Amino acid sequence: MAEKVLLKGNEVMAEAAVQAGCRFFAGYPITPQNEVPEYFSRRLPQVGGVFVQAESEVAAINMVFGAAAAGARAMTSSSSPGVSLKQEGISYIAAAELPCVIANMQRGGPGLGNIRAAQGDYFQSVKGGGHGDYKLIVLAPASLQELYTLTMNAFDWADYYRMPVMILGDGILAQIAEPVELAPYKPILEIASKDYILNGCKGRPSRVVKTLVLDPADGLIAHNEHLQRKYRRIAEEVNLCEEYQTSGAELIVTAYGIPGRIAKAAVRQARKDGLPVGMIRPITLWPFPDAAFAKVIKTARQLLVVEMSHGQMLEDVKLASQCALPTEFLGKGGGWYPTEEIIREKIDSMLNVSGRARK
Amino acid sequence: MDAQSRKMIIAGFGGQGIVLVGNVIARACVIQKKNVVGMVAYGAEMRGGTAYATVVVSDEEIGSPFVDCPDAAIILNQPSLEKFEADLRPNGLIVLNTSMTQRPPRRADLNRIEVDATQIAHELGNLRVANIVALGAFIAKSNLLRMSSIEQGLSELFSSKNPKLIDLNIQALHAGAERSRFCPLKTEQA
Amino acid sequence: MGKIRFDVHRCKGCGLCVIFCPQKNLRMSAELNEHGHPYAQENEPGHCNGCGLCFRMCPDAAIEVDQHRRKTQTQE
Amino acid sequence: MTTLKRSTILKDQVTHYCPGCGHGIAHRLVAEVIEELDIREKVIGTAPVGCAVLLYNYIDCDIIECAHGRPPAVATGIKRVRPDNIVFTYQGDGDLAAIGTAETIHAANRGENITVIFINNAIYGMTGGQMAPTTMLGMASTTTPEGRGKHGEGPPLKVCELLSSLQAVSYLERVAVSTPKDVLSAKRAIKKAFQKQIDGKGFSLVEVLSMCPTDWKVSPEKAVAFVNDEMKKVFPLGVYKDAK
Repeated sequence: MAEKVLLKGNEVMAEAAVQAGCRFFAGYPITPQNEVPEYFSRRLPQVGGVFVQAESEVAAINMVFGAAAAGARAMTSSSSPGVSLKQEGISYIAAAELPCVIANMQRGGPGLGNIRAAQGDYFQSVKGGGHGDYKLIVLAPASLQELYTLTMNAFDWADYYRMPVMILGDGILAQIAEPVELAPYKPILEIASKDYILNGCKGRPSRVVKTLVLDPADGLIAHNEHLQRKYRRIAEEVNLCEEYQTSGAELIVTAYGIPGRIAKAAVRQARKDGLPVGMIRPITLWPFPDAAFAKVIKTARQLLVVEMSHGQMLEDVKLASQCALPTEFLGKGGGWYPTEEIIREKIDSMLNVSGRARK
Repeated sequence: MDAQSRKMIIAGFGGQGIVLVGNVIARACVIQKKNVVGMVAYGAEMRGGTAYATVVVSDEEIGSPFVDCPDAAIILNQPSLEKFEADLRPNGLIVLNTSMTQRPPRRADLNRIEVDATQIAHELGNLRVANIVALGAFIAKSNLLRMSSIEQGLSELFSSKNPKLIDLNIQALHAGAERSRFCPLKTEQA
Repeated sequence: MGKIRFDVHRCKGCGLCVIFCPQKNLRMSAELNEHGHPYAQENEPGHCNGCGLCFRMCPDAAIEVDQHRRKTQTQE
Repeated sequence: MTTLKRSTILKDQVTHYCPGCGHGIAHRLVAEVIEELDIREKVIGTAPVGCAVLLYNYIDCDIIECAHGRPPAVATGIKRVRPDNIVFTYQGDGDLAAIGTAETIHAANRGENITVIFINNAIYGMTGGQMAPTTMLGMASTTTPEGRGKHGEGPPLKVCELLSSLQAVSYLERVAVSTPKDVLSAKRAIKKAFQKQIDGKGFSLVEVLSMCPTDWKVSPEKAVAFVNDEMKKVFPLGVYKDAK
């Protein structure tokens, strides 16, 4: 195993992006992701890349739009209120089928909320966010090593499918420091040369990048159908989750990101104590790992969803499990986080284990 | 402090080098190939009052990065003692900088290390190394990490920042180890 | 002297060329083009002096002018 | 013999603009400048939201259509990635001076090496004649039926004057397309603005006072008179900045 270095989540993500060939970053400071623009501002000039501190989140995402159209691997990052501002640009980039990576290190909302970690932007991330029928590939790492790898993969998926990819972390993922092996970038897909970019029409007909579709009259319908076909294909091809101790589990706990790793520790301890518990931790939130849930509804009896929100992924879990099992929820928004103990208590109560039986 | 204990908090006022102590502990963990998650209280909380960092160390995969109920606390000033004493788990370990704290812990169920960290730092000629003096006391009396790993972590950290400070910090570390007093919990019932 | 040609198909009949023709040699047609606009035409073919002001003012790039004069005010 | 004819950079396409609209003249001038500077193969343009959204149907070079007001940000992204390309934005008054004011000011303030062609016709064209940030005091629009007021709506925003205080701006000129002489000046200004970018001098902007007969509800003839008699009083023509 290669040597590990100690870095903050925000820095790990930025370094992974640089390793993956990201050469343009535009952003605007917002806690708790400030180390991201700071890191890029130091690092990108070293590799011939460009960092721009934009005047607003709106400008930042539109700079990324331009950079992506010009052919660069481009990225922006923010935290919840800032990502709301970026939604306009994200819709345009999705419509124009340009690649880019957007990170959201979620904080407490709604409104200005607070700067503590939260998961209130799940719906915004996986169900749209901006206007129109579009999807983003949404990635939810639970550790910094996973953040490192997924950030690299994000650029590959963005280029391969020509679409924005979102890294949905939270303030804790952004702020913790963990040892990470900075493995060299290896593309996971073969990326075709970018024959759609704008670089001046030397020796070729001029190109247009646009999202307004007036002609023919049904052109926008056709464009939407094209996008939907692409999304269906992605749903088959990109689908990641961590399944832990699901075999023989009567109760499946599910959580993503930081609560995912907390839930895993609780499940591990419960298993040590002999309880029939397993876990599914979605890693891609869109596409949602439906298959993993379709499988466990045949063997498990109950589901528990844990989120740092008032239940957003909960709805996708119910859809994926076809509401076949009683599903309970543990979660709050605004900066609350679950502890291993509180998840364990919930597991015990759902399995009707008394304090005595645990011992 | 036994090897199982693995969640800790380092607290003081801003400028006492709280983040640095967390960073050195985390680096030592990397050197010893342990899993570690470090975190600094971020945002508005950093300014004024107490600053704190948390570290979770484990040989297993780490679940929660949060430290609600620490096994150990390095307390560098009085407000931090007020704020965090109650959170420690029973039988936990508290390291007190007696130069900056006005009383012993109220709780009777804690192991205690006392070190006159700021005074010792003053004698060493740099008040800023009080944090490392306290760290030395902690490392010497707990068996969580090897002193040599901490030394290596300090060297790594300062070699890029200011190599001239490496010797002073290692001196502070050992001074803390030597001039601290361990007051174990009296376990009558044991 | 000059020679003016109109792309009748492009003309929208705004009349800016008519207004700015110093010779007052342009007018709008009585008929409409395929898009339903009247279009510019010369009052008296052959009276164009090639100044090119109509070309300059035409928003629809519907006018071409041959300039036979040695020195013109429109060339840059 | 010389022949004045349609620039080869203009596509063989009848525009969707109303009769007498100044956009057609401005498009033609941009095309002629690109042709004369021989930069077509290097040019990347941005189209705004507004009447000129279909710019790519008329000008034959690489073009990206942007969200309303965002062309200076998009152009920033393009130019920073491809500094050897020539990047211009073509924007109306709503795009540049209302919804995109921040993008405009900050691209200018960064000295972004791009060229901005700003069409000021004092009205919202595409949406049907509502007040623009540059609508003049007393001028009626569908959202100021009694005329724009000094209080409430505020006086019109003067973009060249506003930007002229920014140190990193290289070139600012206000021109018009309402007389043949103005059209010639406008072309010279646009050419100079592109040349500034070619020479790496930084942000250049040409404000073009332009006619909107339809939404002003006047004939094309009265529209040019309105620019010449009214608009030029409020928006004086001239060079507002020409940094060495």
